[in-house]
Amino acid sequence: MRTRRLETIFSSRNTFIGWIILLILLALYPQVTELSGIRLLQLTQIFIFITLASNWNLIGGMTGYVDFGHAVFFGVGAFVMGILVTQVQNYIVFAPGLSFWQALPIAGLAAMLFALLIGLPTLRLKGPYFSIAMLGTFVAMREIVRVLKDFTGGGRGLDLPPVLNRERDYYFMLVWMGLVLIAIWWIHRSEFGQSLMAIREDEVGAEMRGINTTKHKIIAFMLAAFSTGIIGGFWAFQNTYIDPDVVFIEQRTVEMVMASMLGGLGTVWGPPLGALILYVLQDVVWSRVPEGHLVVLGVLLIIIVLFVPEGILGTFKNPSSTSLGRLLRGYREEQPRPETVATE
Amino acid sequence: MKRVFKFLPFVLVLMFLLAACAVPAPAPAAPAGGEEAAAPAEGAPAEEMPAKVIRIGAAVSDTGKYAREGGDTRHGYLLWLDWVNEEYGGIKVGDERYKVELIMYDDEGDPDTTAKLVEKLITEDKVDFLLGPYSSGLTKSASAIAEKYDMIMVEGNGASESLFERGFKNLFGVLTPAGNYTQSALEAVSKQGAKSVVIAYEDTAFPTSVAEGAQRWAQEYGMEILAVETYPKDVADVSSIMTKFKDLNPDVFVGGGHFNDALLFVRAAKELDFSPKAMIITVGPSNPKFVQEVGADANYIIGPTQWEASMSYEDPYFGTAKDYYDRYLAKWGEPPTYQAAESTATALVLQLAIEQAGSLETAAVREALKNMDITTFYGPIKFDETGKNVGKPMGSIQIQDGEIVVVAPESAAVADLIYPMPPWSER
Amino acid sequence: MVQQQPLLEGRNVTKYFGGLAAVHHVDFAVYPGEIVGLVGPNGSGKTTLFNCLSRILPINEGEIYFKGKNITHAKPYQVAHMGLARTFQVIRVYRKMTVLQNMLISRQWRGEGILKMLRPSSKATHERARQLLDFLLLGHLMHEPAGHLSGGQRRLLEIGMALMPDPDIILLDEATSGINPTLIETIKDRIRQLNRQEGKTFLLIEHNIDFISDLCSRVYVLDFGEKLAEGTPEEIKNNPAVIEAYFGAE
Amino acid sequence: MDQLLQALVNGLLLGGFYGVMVLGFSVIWGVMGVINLAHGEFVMIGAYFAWVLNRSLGIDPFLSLIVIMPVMFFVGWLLQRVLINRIVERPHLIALLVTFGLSIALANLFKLFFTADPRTVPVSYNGSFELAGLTFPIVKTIVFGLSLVVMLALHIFLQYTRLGKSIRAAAQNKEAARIVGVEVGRVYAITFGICIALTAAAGAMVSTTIPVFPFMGPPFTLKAFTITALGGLGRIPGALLGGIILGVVETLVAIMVPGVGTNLGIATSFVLLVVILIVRPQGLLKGLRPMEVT
Repeated sequence: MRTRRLETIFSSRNTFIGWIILLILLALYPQVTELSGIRLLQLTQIFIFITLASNWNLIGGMTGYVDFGHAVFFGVGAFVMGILVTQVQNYIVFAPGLSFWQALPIAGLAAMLFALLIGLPTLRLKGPYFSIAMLGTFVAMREIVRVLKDFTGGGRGLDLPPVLNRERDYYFMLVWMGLVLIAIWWIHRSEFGQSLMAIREDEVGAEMRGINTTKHKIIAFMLAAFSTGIIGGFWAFQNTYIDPDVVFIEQRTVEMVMASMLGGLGTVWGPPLGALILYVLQDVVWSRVPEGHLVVLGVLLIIIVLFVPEGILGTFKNPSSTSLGRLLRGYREEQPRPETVATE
Repeated sequence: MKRVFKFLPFVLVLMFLLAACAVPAPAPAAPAGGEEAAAPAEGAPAEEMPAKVIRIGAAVSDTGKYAREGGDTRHGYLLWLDWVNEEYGGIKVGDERYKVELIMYDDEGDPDTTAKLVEKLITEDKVDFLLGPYSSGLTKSASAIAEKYDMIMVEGNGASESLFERGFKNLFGVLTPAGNYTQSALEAVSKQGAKSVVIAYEDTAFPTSVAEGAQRWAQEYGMEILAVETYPKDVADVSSIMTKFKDLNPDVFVGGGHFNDALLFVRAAKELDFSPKAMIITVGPSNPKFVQEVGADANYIIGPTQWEASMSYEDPYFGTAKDYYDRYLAKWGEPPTYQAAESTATALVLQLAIEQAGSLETAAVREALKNMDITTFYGPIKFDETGKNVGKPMGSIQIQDGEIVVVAPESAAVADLIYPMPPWSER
Repeated sequence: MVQQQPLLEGRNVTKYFGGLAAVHHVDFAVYPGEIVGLVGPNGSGKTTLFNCLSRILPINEGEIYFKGKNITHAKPYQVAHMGLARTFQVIRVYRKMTVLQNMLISRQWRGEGILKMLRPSSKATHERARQLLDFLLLGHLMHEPAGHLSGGQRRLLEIGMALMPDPDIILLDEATSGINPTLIETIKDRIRQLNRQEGKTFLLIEHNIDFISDLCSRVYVLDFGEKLAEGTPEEIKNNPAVIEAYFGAE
Repeated sequence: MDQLLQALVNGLLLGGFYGVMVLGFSVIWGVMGVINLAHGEFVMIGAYFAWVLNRSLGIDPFLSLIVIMPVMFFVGWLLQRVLINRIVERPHLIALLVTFGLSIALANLFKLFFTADPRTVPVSYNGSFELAGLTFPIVKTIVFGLSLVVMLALHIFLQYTRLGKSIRAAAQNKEAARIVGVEVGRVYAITFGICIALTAAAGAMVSTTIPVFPFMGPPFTLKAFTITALGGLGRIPGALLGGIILGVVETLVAIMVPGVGTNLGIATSFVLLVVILIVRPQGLLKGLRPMEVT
C-alpha cells in the first residue's frame, strides 16, 4: 500500500500542479525583473533540452523503442523551416518566403510525416534493430540533405533571416515546453499511454489483449517527431543559420537519451529532471573539465544503465528497487520471453 | 529509513523547483581556463597604464572539433593583446590611451554555446567590440547576434562568402574569402599551359565555397572543367573519385576540405597511379604537419595559403611578416599558422579602425572600417560593401623537396612553380 | 449437440517450423457455450495451435473461422476485438504495473478513434476491473505490483485480464500448472460459473485430467501435431490410441 | 568498361577488409548476443596502436600485428570480465546502451591523449602494380590477402579446435554447452578477447590506407551491422560475402553516380541494411543463431 501512496503523492496531480505553478512563475519572470539576453537565452536552451528529452521519452521511454537517431527529426524540422523561409520562392513563382509562424507547423508536420515513412518499416523491427535502423537513418539523412543541394544548400547550408528576439523565443519555448509536458502527463494517464507501457513490457501480450501495437507505436513516434520537428524549426530560426553539420549532431540524441535515462525512463517528470541536471552539470561542472566531459558522459551512461537503470525518479518511486542487488535481479526477471511464442 | 522514503518525493519535487528557479544564478559558462582572467592583469603594469578601458569579447573554441585551430586563433588574439597593452601603450582614441581588456570564452565548437557566449559577452560583460570565433559556421551564429545588438564584429576565421551575403552592416572579415582560395594557384598553372581541371571537395560549408570559387576561376583562366565530385565529411576512401578522374586524364586536380582528405588524396593518387600535371589541395599542404605525415609523396603538391612568413608584407606595428613570425615563436614556442596570423591581423584592424574613428561609437568605427585601405604584415586590407576583404590576394605554396615555398602570386613568390609534376612511377 | 454455427473453427490448420510440422492438418470446432479441452503430451502442438488461433503465429495451410468470419490473416488485436481472449502458458502479466493497471490495460476496447484513446480509463472500466478482481479473489491486492503476486495469483490475474473485454471465447493455456489444489478448485468454480451464468465459451489446454473431466463436454487430443482423437472425457480416457500416446513410452 | 572493372577490383579489395573488420562484431553478437556499438572504436584503437608503434619504434604496421593482437586479446579479455560480463544474457537494450556509452568514452579518451589531428602510418611500398590492365594498390592488396589469411585461420580455429568447438557450442545452446562441461564464462571471455584482437588487427591494417583519428569508429560500426545482417551472425564465409557485397556496392555507387557518388556511400549501406532487415531478416547465409528481427 505504501507504494501506492508514494505514487499518488509523487507522479500525479501534485507534481502536475507544482509544474503549472512553476510554468506560471517562469512566464512572469521576465516581466517582474529585467532579464538580460543571456538569461533569456539560457532559460530558452533549458526549455529546449527539457522538451527534447520529453519527446524522446515518449518513444524511447514509454514505448521502449530506444531511438538512437531521434535528432533526425530535429534536422528535418530545421531544414524544412529553412527551405520554406528562404528557398520556396525560388521554386513556386507566386509564393514569397514563409514567415516563422507559417513555416513552423509545416516543419513539425514534415517531421511527423517523415516519422510515419521511417516508422512504418523500422517500427516493425525488434527493439535493438530499430535502434540501429534509426542510427542509420540519422547518418543517411545527413548525407541525403547534403546531396539535395538545390533545396538545402548542400554543405553550405541555409541562412535564415537574422531576426533575433530573445523574449519571443523565451515565451515560445516556455509555451511549447508547457504544452508538451502537459500532453505527456496526459498521455501517461490515458489509455493510450498505458497501452504504450504495455507494449514496452510485453509487446506480444499487448497485441493479444487487443492493443493495435503498430498503430500505437507509430502514433507515439509521430507525436515525438512532431514536437522535435517544431523545436528543430524553432532552433533553425534562433540560430539564423543551418547546415547538415550543425543540425544533425549525434550529441543531440545522446543528450536526449542521457537525460531520460538519468531522470527515469518512461516517467513523466524524470526526463525534464534529467535534462535540468545535465544542463547544469554541463554549464557548471563540465566547463571546468572541458576536454574530458564527453568521456565523463560516456562513463556516466554506463554507470546509470548498469546500476540505476530506473533513473532518479524510478528509483525513488519504487523504494524496494533502491537495493542494488534486488534491482538488478528484478530487471533480469523483467524480460518477456518471446521464445514461448515460437515453441511448444 | 522508511520515513526518509516517505519524504523523498517531496524533497525531490522541491529540489526540482529550486533547481529550475536557481539555474540562472550560476555562471552561464565558466570562463575557459585562466588565460582571459589573467590576460587583463598581466598586461597591467600599474603605474603607466591609463585608467580607461576598451572591452573586447570573443567566443573561440578551446575544446571540441575546432580545438586546434581555435587554439591558434586564441594565441593570435593574445599576442596582439600583449603587444597593444605593453608595447604600444593602449589604443589611441583621440588624445587618450585606452587599455584593452579581452574577454574570451570557450565555445566548444557548438553553435548553441557560441550563441550563449556571444549573448553573454554583449548583455552581461558589456563588451564594446567583438572579435570572431573560429570557423564559418560559428561566425554565422555569432554575427547574427552581433548584428542584433548593433555591435561591430571583426573576424578573421570565417572565410565562407555567404557570411557576407546576409546584408550585415557590422561584420568585417580580414581574410581572403573562400572563393578566392585557389585563384593564384589556378592562374599560375594556367600560365604554364594547363587546360583542364577536375575538382573534388568535401560537402561542407567552407570547402563548398572554395570549390565554387575554383570553378569560377578555372573558367576565367580558360580551363575546361572535366568533372566535379563531392564526398562526405570524415570520408574513409576516395579511390572511387580518383578512379573516375584517372580516366579523364586532366591537367590539374583541385580538391580538399579537411586535413584528412589531403592525406587521402595523395595516397589514393599514388595507389591508383593517377598523375595529373598539378595537384592543388586546398587544406593541408601549407601546414608543416602535412609534410611530416605524408613524407616524400608530398612533393610538388600545391596549396593555397592565407599567409606565410616568407611573404613580403609589412606594417609599422608588427614589422614584416618574418618579424611577426619571430615574435610569435618567441611568445608561444611554435611557429604561427596562418590562422594565428589572421587572428592577430583581425585584432589589429579593429584597433586601427577605432583609432581612425577616434571614438568608441559603433557608427564611427564602422565608417572607419569601410574606408580602411592599408597594408599590414598579414597583407592588404580593404573592405568592400559587404564587409569582406577584397584587397588581399591568396598566396599559393608548393612543396619542393619537403619545404613549403611560396610560388604565387608573383609579388610574393620566392620560388618558381614546378610544372608539370613528375608521374608517380618516375619518382 | 445442437446443430449451429461453430464459434471458433479450424479447418486443416497446419503450421511448420522449418521442416517440422508442429500442427498438422487439424480440424476442430468449438460451439457457443461449450467448454472444450485440448490435451496431449508435451510438444504435441497444443500451445502452437493456440498461438495460431490467436493469430500470433501465421499458419502455413488451412483456415480459421471465428463467429463465421475467416480470421486466417487477421491480426492478434483484431481477433481480440472480435471477442477472443487468451492466457499464456508462461504468464504474461505486467510485473511493474499494479494489478489494477494490468486489468485496465486489457480493458474493453474496440479500437476507437485516437481522441478516445487519449482519455484515461473510464469509471465503468474501473468498476468492471474491481468487480472482476473481487470475483477472482484479488480485490485486496488491487494496488500491488503484479510482480509481487504468487504464481497462482498471477494465473488468476491473467484470467481476469482475459475476461476484462467481455470476450465470447477464452483460451486458457494450462491455467492450473504450478497452482495449489485450493486455488485450482477456485479456478474451476469460476470457469463453471462464467460458463453457466454468462454463457462464456472456453477452450482449455490442460494436463490435469480431473480438471478436464469435471469441466469439459468434449476433448480433443493432439499428438505430434496431429489430431489423435476427439470425444467426451470418458471416451478419451478409454481410447486406446490416447493411452498409447500418453503412456506408451513408459 | 575499364572503369567498371577497376571499380570491381576496388570494391573487392575493400570488401576483403570489411570481411575481417566485421568478424569481431559478428562473432561477439553470435556467441554472446551482445551488439557491440563500440566496435568501431576498437578498430580505431588498433589503428592508433599501429601508429604509435610505427612512429616511436618504426615498426611496419603489418609486422606490428604480432604485438597488437596478443595485447588486444588481453584487453578484450579484461574488458569482458569487468564490463561485458554484466550485460551478457541481459536484454539487448542494456548492451546497446552500455556499449554506446563505451564508444563515446573511448573515442573522447583517445582524443584527450592523441588530439583530433589525423595521423597516417606511412609505408614505403604504397604504390601500385598493373595486372590485366587494372591497377592494384599494393597496400590494399596486402590488406586483402592478410584478411583472407586471418579469416581462414579463424575458420579453422572455430571448426577444428576444441576451444573453437566450445565457442560454437556456447553460441548455439548455452544450457547444453554447460551440461557437456563447457565453462561458458571462460569461453565468453576468450571469445571477446579474440574478437577484440581481430578488430584491432583490422584497425592496424587499415591504418595504412586511411587517416587515423579518434572519431573514425562509428561508420565502421554501422557498416559492421549491415554486413552482419547480410552475412548472418558469427559466420566467417558470411562475413566475407557480406563484406564483399557491401564493398562492391559502395564502390559501384560511388563510380556510377556522377558528382555525389561518394557521398551516397553511407546512405547506401543503410538502405541495404533496412532492406535486408525487412526482406530477409535471417541474412543471406544461415548464422550461428537467428537474428529474431521482428
